[in-house]
Amino acid sequence: MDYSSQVLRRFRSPLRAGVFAAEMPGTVRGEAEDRSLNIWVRFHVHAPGSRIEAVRFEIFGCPHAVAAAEWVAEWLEGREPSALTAWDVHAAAHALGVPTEKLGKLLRIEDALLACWQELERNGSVVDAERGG
Amino acid sequence: MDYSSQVLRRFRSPLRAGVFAAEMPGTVRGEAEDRSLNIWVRFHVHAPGSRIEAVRFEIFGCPHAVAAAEWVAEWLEGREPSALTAWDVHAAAHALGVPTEKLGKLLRIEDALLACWQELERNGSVVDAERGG
Amino acid sequence: MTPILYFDNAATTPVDPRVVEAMTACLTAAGEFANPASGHAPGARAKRLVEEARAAIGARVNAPPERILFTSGATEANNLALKGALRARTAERRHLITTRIEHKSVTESARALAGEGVEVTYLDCDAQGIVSPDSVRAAITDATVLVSIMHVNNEIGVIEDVAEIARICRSRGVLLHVDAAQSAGKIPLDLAGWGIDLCSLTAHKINGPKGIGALYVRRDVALAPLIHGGEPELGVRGGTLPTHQIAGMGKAYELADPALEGARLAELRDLLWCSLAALGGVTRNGCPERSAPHILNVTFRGVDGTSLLCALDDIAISQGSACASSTPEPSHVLRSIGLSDALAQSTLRFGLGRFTERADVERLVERVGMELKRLRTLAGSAPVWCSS
Amino acid sequence: MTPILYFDNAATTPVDPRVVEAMTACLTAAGEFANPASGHAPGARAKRLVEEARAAIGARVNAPPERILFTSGATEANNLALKGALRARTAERRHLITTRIEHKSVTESARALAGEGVEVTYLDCDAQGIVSPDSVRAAITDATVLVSIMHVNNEIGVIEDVAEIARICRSRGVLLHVDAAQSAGKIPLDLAGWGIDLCSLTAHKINGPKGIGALYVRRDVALAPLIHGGEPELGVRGGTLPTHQIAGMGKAYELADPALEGARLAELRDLLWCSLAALGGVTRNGCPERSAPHILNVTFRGVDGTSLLCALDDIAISQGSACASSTPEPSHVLRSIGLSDALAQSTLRFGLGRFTERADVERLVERVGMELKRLRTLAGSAPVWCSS
Ligand SMILES: Cc1ncc(COP(=O)(O)O)c(C=O)c1O
Ligand SMILES: Cc1ncc(COP(=O)(O)O)c(C=O)c1O
Repeated sequence: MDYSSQVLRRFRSPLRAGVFAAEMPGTVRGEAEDRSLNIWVRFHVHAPGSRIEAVRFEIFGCPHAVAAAEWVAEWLEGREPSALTAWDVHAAAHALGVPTEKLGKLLRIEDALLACWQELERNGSVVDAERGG
Repeated sequence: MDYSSQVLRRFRSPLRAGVFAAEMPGTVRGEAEDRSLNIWVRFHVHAPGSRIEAVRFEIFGCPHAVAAAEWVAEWLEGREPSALTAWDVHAAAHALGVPTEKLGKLLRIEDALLACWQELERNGSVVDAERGG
Repeated sequence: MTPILYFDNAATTPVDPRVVEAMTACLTAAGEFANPASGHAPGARAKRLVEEARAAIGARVNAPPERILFTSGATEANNLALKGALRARTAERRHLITTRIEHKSVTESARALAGEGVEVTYLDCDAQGIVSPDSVRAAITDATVLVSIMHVNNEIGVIEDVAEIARICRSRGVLLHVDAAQSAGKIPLDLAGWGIDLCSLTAHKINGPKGIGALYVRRDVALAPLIHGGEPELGVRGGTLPTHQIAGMGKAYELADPALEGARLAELRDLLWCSLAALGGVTRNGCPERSAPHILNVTFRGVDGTSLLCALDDIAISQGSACASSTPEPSHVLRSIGLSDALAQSTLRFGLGRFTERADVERLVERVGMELKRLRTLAGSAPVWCSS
Repeated sequence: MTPILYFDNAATTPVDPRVVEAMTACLTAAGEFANPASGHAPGARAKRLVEEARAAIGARVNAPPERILFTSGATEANNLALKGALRARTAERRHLITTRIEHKSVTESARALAGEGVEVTYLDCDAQGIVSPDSVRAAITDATVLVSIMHVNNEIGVIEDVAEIARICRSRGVLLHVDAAQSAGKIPLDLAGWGIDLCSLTAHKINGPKGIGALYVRRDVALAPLIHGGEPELGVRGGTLPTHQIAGMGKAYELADPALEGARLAELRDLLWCSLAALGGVTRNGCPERSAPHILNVTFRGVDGTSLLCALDDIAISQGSACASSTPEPSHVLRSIGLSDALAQSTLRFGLGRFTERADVERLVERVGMELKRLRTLAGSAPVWCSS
């Protein structure tokens, strides 16, 4: 299996992999999995206000999945929480050179992000953010 | 095709190959052939008295045939003319290491010798020889 | 970048320099390059080298040299054994028995024969990878022509009891074909003694060249040819004999020493296993008491196999069987011994060889330990299915 | 004893040192010995070498590299082309057209197919060894699946008009297979341009290694596999790719230069023929205007061929086809051009090659002249049938 340098770099040093050291307010978690695709991913999104300040993730999956998670985590930081619903899977797949047969795994990553978004909405922090902004 | 040293030596230097330089009394010729076996052979036997004094032969055939002709020519010299009827083909084949599928060629050589013998009988030289002895 | 650590000797092995020497002696104008089928002196000399190689191979596997025919490898030998034996029988009902853990060259040949009306029975192995001789006995019918089973499995290294299976086949008048691609030269193989009818061999698994192999065909075993041509080997395999390849295979078989080399490899393999076991969350696949010395198949729980493989890209190893490396679908062998697709997916095969040193094993363990830890941390609190 | 003069380059050729270099670079632990099917870095490097060789071969015969599949030689390629194409058709009536002067690997494959119910037509050649395209046109029926004809005949060196035959096959929707074992690299071969569907190649006739060849398969040409296995080439040929053999074949095809080398060989061949002709009682077989540069087939009247061959045992030449050297029965090709068994028997084939020098030709002529004279003297006044 050949991996693009884009994938290898992120797979080898996924700066945002892991969890936050301490429980912080304004932090939500969202996960998704697909056993048949051998992937499980959980994001930790710290968005206390109108911006996503930091993202962490835990992941069980192939190098493409790890790289994609790192990629989106990086992309999310500094964006508005609504970005959680706006990730362009196909653009990422293209940029990373992820083979189409692996798109399914990236879609699980998208699911995990959406789970984070719903969690934010549920505990109202998004609204707060809007107001605060 | 592998040939025994016995065959190669006689094939390379068949000392008795050829014809007598001059027409000599007491000399007979006998030949035989088999087109399917690709062989033609003619013997020249010089037996003016009770002994075969010299033998020459012409041959078109494979190395085994050439070697066998040389072998029998050598064997005949010094023997009584009746030896022309007494050549042991199988012994020769064995000594030379001639494969059995080539025995047919040696039998043509035997035929040529018998032709010489009949020729000797016909022109009476055999009888003279007997008397002379 | 530090040189790659090569631990894929079950996929193929580097050619031994002494074998290279034997090969290069048959290539150029200065050597025995002639066609062994030619009648002239150079041809005869080339033929002698071919016969010497045949003798060396026969000696190693205890088979009469004149019953060994050269092929382009064990793949062709397996094809010839199965198709040749079955197609040589004109009988109405024809039955072939093989297993679910064979090399693709056997299973695909069996499938092709099924398409020709041959009835094929696929035997299962147990969780240890062992095919019980009793299951063979039970599967034999009056229509059975051939039983085909591998001696050493190329993925998990399990040694099947072909001697016992040979006894059973003999007693039932059924032919036995053994795929010995992974066993010949590595562990004892006694073709004549065990009464094996057909046996596939290859050179490149024991430091010989790729692209050359052989099929042992016991006297009176009839085979329909697969490749027709002039002056066929044993009347069934045409084609110009590649002197250098054959001489190389002969040398490789002459050099291979199951007793000495086997012991050395087994020791390294055990060192590797003990060290990996110490990392935790790893399981060894295939019966440890009945495994070839050069193969170790390990499942690493809690990591994705593809990621582990990628993280270890400074080491040549394979996930599942190397022959099927580029095809991602999980190994049929690992499925047969009961591994879930997820576990099969996080399973690696380590292949040891003549040039594997103790220091290599130590470095391998160090690297695996490091990446395993990193990836398990990455997986954080992943659900239990990721580790089962 | 003075070293043997090698004039049997149509049987096989010495491997070019530059090819040996390419081969040995893929053997030992220091080289690209890995399995090209392996996913790791060494495997990927080996695969690259395989693809480079494929490209070099494709370039030489003007064929898209990805349509070239490697085999164990032209024998296997011929078997795969004929059996693969005919078995891929399930039609009731299947018809195969070939000629009486093909290599045994083609004729024996055709016979095997006849045994499977395939109708086979064997075309004759004329006294010059040429198969007329019209005879091909006339033989094609609605049931015809494939026409198989060799480009250059291995015994008499005649070049068949495969370009014209390809046009005919195309116009009738029939597949054309060309056995180019003796032509590739020796004379121009334009697979794509001529519209050939299947073409067999080999390496050892152009200073490459024995035991490696290839089959070109035009896009959309369906073949039933001959050798099943994992990750088959073009989906039809299983087995581990022998990197060193393939790299060697690639190098051989890269080095072969029909324009330059062909001209040089043709000049030597003409020198040889003129000198032999001067000895008298000799005739050249095969159309002189349409013959490959490396083969000269001559009948020597008034001598037994076996004796001439034995007398010339310091020279490597062959009587009839080398592939059939140990079988004494007269060549089917020489019979086809009308030679009597006796004349066929006293016919020798001279094969020239890259390492044949002018001085070698001169020494050859001297030796032949000497032995011819000696044997003709030995035959004395032999009857005329010995010379006709
Ligand atoms: C068990 C087994 N059988 C057959 C083969 C095929 O052998 P070869 O590569 O010589 O075709 C292999 C290895 O590829 C193997 O491991
Ligand atoms: C015309 C022709 N076809 C096929 C072959 C067989 O090729 P290989 O020796 O590569 O099997 C040869 C030579 O042996 C040949 O001359």
